[in-house]
Amino acid sequence: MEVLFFGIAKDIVGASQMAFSSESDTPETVGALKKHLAETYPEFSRLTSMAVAVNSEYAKDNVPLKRDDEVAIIPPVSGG
Amino acid sequence: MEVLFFGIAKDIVGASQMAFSSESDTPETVGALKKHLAETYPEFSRLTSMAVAVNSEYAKDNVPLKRDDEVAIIPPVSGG
Amino acid sequence: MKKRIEIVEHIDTSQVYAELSDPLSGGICVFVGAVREFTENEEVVALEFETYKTMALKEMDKIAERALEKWKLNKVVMKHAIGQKSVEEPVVIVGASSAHRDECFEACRFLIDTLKETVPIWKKEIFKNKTVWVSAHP
Amino acid sequence: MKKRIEIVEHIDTSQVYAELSDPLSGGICVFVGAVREFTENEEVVALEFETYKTMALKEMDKIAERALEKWKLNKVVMKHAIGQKSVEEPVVIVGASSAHRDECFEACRFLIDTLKETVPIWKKEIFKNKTVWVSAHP
Repeated sequence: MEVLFFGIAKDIVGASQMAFSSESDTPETVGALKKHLAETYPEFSRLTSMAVAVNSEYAKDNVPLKRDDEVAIIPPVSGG
Repeated sequence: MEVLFFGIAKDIVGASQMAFSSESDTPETVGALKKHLAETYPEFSRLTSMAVAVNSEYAKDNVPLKRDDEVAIIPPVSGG
Repeated sequence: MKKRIEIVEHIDTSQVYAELSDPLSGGICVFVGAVREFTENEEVVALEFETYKTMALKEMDKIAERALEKWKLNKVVMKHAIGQKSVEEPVVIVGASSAHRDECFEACRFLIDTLKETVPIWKKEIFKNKTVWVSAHP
Repeated sequence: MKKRIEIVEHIDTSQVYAELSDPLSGGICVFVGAVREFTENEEVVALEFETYKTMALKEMDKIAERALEKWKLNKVVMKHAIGQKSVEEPVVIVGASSAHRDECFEACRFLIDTLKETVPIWKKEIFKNKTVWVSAHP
């Protein structure tokens, strides 16, 4: 599973993407992925908000993650 | 005193301007001019509204008219 | 120049952003009025606009001044076309620029609404078989 | 084409009227967002925009669809620029055309307000001595 990072999320992680290659590594849900990231990078908890997109659609915490999903971390948007 | 006619007012009068040359002919106020026009051209009373401008400013009925004023008949505006 | 007020033969919509742009403006709102093909299901061939130009420019200037008093604006544009205009041709363009978007949206709406109420410009609708001075009769 | 949704390098404001114009539209309302020189009294050198393009286009399309459902619109345009933009450069343009002006004003406001809430685009303010991701922190 590939996870993309944008904006300040990219700065926090220090990379624009991250791969969970084995089935066992991959978080099972959006919520689990968020928890994993917040534990690994405490800076995430300081953000105003953090959303997750699965296959380029906003996804709630209970959405399951599959190995071939494209997942993206969406820090507070600020277009316009 | 010169009176300008625009839009439908021009069609009603059949001219784009009219001159009151002698002091005695000239209506004394905006209200008197309106009355004079309504009597001469009954079509004016069928309009939605009719305003008068004196020296290119909207003028109420009690505004006096002077010989060198530029007066305009303003039928319902419909710009835009 | 804060205000640009004009009565013109043709409206050039491509200029309006250059005219409203400003280093202190984060938002620019523009309204364009154009000739519509149908009025109450009747096909319009063209519109013909006439104005009392001296007074129209004065009234447009008053509207722009009122907008500049009511809202914090950096620039204001108001232009109206006269003469005969065909379907899709722009007949009026108004706009404002401001630091934030609330102000320019509200001001832009005020500019067009008030222009339609007070500026001495008259519009004749030209249909296939008749012409009508808009709003003249109840 | 009813909708025109784009993520672009540069926004060409001179095209937008041609894109929104329509024989059935009497009103066209356009909002342009541009880079402002100051943010809370601090001088901005430039803004840098980044996007998750696939998703941004999808989200912009959803917003345009919602606008087309809510109001009777003839055309809708939404374009956002990415990359580094200097003071006065346009960064976003949204607009709508409709028979009457109420609809295009309301829709235009909805387009920009909703774009700012949901479209995955991020803006970094570049000041003389620091850079800040806008809205990232409370």
